Amino acid sequence: MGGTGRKAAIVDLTHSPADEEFRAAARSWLAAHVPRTPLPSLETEEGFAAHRAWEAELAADRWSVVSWPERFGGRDAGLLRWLVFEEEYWAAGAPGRVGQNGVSLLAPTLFAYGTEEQRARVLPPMATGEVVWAQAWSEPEAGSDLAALTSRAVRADGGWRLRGQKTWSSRAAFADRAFGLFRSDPDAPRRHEGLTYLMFDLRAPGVTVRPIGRLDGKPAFAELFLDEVFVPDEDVIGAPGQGWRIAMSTAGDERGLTLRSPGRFLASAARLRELWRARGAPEHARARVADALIAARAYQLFTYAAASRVLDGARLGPESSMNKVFWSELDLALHETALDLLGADGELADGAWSEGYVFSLAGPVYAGTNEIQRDIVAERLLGLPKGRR
Amino acid sequence: MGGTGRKAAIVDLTHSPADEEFRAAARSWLAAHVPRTPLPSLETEEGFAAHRAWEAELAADRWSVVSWPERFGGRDAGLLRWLVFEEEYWAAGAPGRVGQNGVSLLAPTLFAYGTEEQRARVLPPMATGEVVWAQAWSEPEAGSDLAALTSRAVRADGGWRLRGQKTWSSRAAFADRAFGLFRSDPDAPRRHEGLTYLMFDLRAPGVTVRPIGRLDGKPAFAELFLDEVFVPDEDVIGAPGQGWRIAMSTAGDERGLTLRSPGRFLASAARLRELWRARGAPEHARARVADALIAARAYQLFTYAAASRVLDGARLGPESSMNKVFWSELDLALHETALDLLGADGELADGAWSEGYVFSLAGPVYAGTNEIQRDIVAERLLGLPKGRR
Amino acid sequence: MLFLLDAGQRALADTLHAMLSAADTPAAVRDWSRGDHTRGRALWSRIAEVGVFGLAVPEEYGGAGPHPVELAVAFVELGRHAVPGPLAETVAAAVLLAEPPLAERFLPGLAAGTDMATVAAPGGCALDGDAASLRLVPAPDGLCLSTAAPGPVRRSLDPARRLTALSPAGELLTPDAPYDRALTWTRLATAAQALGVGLALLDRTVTYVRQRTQFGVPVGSFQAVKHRLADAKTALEFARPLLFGAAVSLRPAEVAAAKLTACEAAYRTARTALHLHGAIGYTAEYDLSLWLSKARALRSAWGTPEECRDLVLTDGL
Amino acid sequence: MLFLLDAGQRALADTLHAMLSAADTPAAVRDWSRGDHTRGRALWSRIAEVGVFGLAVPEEYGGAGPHPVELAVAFVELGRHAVPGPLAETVAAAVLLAEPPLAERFLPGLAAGTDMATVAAPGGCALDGDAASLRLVPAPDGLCLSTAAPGPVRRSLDPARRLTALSPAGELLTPDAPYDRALTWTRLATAAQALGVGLALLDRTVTYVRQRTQFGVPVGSFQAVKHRLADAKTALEFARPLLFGAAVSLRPAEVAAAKLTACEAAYRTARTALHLHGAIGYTAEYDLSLWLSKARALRSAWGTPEECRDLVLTDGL
Repeated sequence: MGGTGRKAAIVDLTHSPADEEFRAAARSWLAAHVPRTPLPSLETEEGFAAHRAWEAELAADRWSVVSWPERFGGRDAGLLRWLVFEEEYWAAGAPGRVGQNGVSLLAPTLFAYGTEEQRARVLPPMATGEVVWAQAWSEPEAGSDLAALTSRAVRADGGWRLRGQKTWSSRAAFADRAFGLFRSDPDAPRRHEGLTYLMFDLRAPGVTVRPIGRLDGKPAFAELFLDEVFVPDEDVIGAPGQGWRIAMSTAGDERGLTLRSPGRFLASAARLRELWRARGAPEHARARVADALIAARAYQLFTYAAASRVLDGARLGPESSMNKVFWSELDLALHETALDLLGADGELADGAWSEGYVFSLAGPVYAGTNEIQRDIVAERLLGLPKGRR
Repeated sequence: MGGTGRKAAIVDLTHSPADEEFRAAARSWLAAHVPRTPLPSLETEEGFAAHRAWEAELAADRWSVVSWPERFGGRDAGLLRWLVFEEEYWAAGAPGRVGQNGVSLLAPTLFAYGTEEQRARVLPPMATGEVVWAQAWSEPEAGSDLAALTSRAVRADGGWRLRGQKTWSSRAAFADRAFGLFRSDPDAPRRHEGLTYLMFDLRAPGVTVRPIGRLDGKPAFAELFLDEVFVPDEDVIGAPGQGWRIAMSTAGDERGLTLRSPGRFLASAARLRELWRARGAPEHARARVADALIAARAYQLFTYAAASRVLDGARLGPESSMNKVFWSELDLALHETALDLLGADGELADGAWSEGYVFSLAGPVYAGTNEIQRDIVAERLLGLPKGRR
Repeated sequence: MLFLLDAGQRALADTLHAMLSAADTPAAVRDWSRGDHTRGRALWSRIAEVGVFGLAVPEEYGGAGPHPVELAVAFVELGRHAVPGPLAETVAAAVLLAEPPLAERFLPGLAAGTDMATVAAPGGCALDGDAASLRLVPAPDGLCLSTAAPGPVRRSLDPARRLTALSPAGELLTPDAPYDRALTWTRLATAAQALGVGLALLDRTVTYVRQRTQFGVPVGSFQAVKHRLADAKTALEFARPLLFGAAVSLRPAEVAAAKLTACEAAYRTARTALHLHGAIGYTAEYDLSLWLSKARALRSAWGTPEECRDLVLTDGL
Repeated sequence: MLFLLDAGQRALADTLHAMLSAADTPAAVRDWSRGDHTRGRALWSRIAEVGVFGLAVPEEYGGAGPHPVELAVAFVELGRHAVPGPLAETVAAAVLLAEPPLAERFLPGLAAGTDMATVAAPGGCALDGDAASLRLVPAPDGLCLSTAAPGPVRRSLDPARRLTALSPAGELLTPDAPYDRALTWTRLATAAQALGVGLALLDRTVTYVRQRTQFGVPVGSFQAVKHRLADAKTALEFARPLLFGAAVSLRPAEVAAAKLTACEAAYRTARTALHLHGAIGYTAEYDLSLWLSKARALRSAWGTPEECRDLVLTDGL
């Protein structure tokens, strides 16, 4: 019989000795540096500053962007090593990442479409937290339907002038710069065309930032009003008019491997089990705790399989939509179970799980609603007819 | 303040003394007559005969069709008394009703649209089980989309000739007669028009009945092949061409109050609690057992409220679609919980719950799929835009 | 047997709905969340004028009750308008203090709305201890009227619910109060309030998805959206008869079943409402948030889902 | 670390898939359900020729194993084709009998497919006792080879699963067999089989809703239909890495997690498949039924969901 007369050589979940060494190094650094008491909430001015300082501390020992090239502050860690780092990072109870918009959305775009000049200029201060990035995708009339954007970029001498309004700009209340899509050619024949991908300064003349409080009142995002904001040509990513294609590849990353690492959910599931035990292991939550542990493990192994396919030369396509649905529902289930375990105390806003709960509520909505993801799974993975919803 | 300065007079869940007397009479009759060992499955030839005999036994003491007028074998029981009867009937563990297609679908149609001659001829033998009716709605290309029917009724001397094919005709493997819609005017401008509601004999020349086994192999329904089957004019219900309107009112009944009485689910939920206790009250099923008890009670009270509105002069409209979704999901949940309580024995086909489980699987599909019901709730109760699915 | 609200009960609902719609209740909620109780107290007085707090108080003490069905009718409206304050707790107090001589002393003020009461939950916090004029603490030696200042306010996920620890230091009112009966009434009021919260969330979401367009069509024309809202509607409509059935019988297991079902339906509706509104629903400044966060908080207040289920299994329905 | 099937493993799947597709497996299943084992045995021999039963048997006893990953690969295909017979039970037997001197006596016949084995479940029935040539009974004093005639066949909700009581009367093979290890392998095989069942149900349903029209359009163009199938796809694709991860580690908790997850995904897919097929899916004569009923039966075979969860919570993942 073909291929079974030998030990399985490729289905292998053992990390290489070098990767295990890397894991050990990360673990010992984190053990020495992770703050013993949690930082104040990232969505407050004080907490934002504390998280920015934490990024600098990470960066000082080159732990802030491990997957980047060394010349930009990283460790050239491959996909698997990045997964290992994330497992250790979250298991150590380390703080949330204030630089995530930049690191997981903008940086991959710069690596793929930016110039070397842009990378050298933008990436190192991103790695240290010196410049924190906000995203500026959505507009009041363009949420899930990004192609409906109307904010303009108008050609000007040596650059562009932005006008219009962005909203749901996460981190923008306290961040330094932002990136997004602007309509540079309103006469383009199709609405996906004529969009340009730009970076701009949140403190530039003409920018007004209006913080928006999320459910718990914290200014987790903001509206941006842009009134003739000048952006030099050097801050355009890729060719003008190519913004949609460039952003879609970034959106793929957002949904895909790099937005929500399995390490987060493994750590949350382990904390949930601890909470369950601490509350006397109540029977009513037994199944949900077990299912959370299993789902976190499934997500980890699914991600390892996807990473292995990438290493094997494949590109990840619409399967990222399954990821998005899976992790967002898992995150919500984890936090709802935790609040239920807390009983009447579950409503207290200062509890260890409440901020995560509020955050998890947004999961099914952002980065493409789960409805859109299910449409993609049905149409592109299963081949069901398109277009009717 | 308006209306609160007195004892609540109308929100009243106490049955009248007369209704309680009726309940007691039903209970004592059932206690004396319900077979001690369950009858063989209704979906077998032997079981069908046994259930037909049971209908005769019920009818002998006028318990088979309590809501009908006395002259047709009933007790003129109003809606509330019918609900009381059903509670007692199922609580007593009495057999399934072989005459249900006729009693709950055809009879209301005859009361609303039939002639007195038709009622006098058709109803009494229906009440005794002497004539058991099958329904003949669906066709191979018209399942949920009943308006797509193509079986023909062609005008003939003194009546009509049927040709075409029906399918999923429940009870037809062993029943005597059937009722359904046939296209009498294929040139009608819209496909809902030109349909006629007819009754016909399953043993008439030209009728071929091919039983279809359901998942467990039992012939719970049949295909009907109709080759120039003569139907006299006296077996047309309402005016020719009015079949759609007539059938829709019957379909409303099917989904609404009369298809699945709360008594069934109250009895099933009570049996489920007994099973749970008998298995040692395992914690893993606690929530599901409690939820089944609560849902059965909710369904009972929802039905009492609906019946009260009817008694108050209202007509039940699209709210019946909520009923259909609710009871079908409750029925499935009840049976799945029971099988889970049985553990590995849950797969045995001869268990007390397995036939009910197989039956419950069909609930979300028949009498209008639950998707169609949700569309109706959304469009007709909530006013959401129609047409896109 | 006629399981229908009568004209007077429907009129009570209509009166409250009209009054609360006209009163800019959302502004009162937002003030309340910041600890400014002025508008909330004014609202409270007007609710008392309609007779709501008298529904749990017998006529001889200035009330019109006990009328649990009317109470449920009224609390559905209070929930529908996200009225702030220790509403269910004031009902609890009226039941706890229903025996003479406490009744003479406390009930008239509660019925008239001049007193606002809160009750400390077992081992937990009391709602709006900073606003209540009567702060009751069930303690081992009896029911105490707390005269010490309430503890600092702890925020709930619902900013309008301001939780404080209460000290039993003060006056021992009675060694034995009818705790079980009070819990039943409190749960009934909470169930009604939750149903109202769910109904408001559904209404607002239906309105939103009819006008909000994406991909060139109303969001409400997508089948996935329709079906989620149909499920919310069904869950709420099946909670409603459980609520009124429980009000009629006042059996603890029935009330627990209604509390569980109404709260679950409201919470599921909140999840749906949040999801279908997208990002705007997730903001504190948009009024939807007033109901969203309350749905979660009511779910665990005065009886978690598991406590309610246990009662159903123990006592039967 | 590379978590990918290799070319040989993929070829094993392809070989089995091609062979079983060509073999009119549904006819063999239907015969088997009636107690006619002729075609089923022929199929069994061909599966043995591909080496499937040797994957749990070491080379010295005529096998090629142990190769749990390849076993999982193969059992996915057996499930995908609804192959009848005591498949997981034959794997169980190979593990139970893996020590000399029993190994010499029994393993070559199992690896070669000349023996078909069944094992009585604790306190329960044995699958296909009427077809198996080796009937093993774990009894208090040890593992017995039952030589008494099996009891009468009890039908399962899956007609192809013919259950019989077994008497331990016969030969005591060993006082102590590796029951835990055998259970782990059996669960792994069952998990793989369930995943295959789920994948087949999904494939067939996708095909059906693409061609079936209602209201003038393919049923598969309705968003509610799409989303149910997307959920089924997602559930199955997340069960897959758990299965292969469990095959690599063979840790009992990981295998239990894979068993639970694959079986739940398959059962949810069965419910979706049945629902989206409408009435035709509900008929025994339509082939979909062969997988539908198996999804339910596998869910409780060799470990209920609760037993699996308990192991996850006790041993950790």
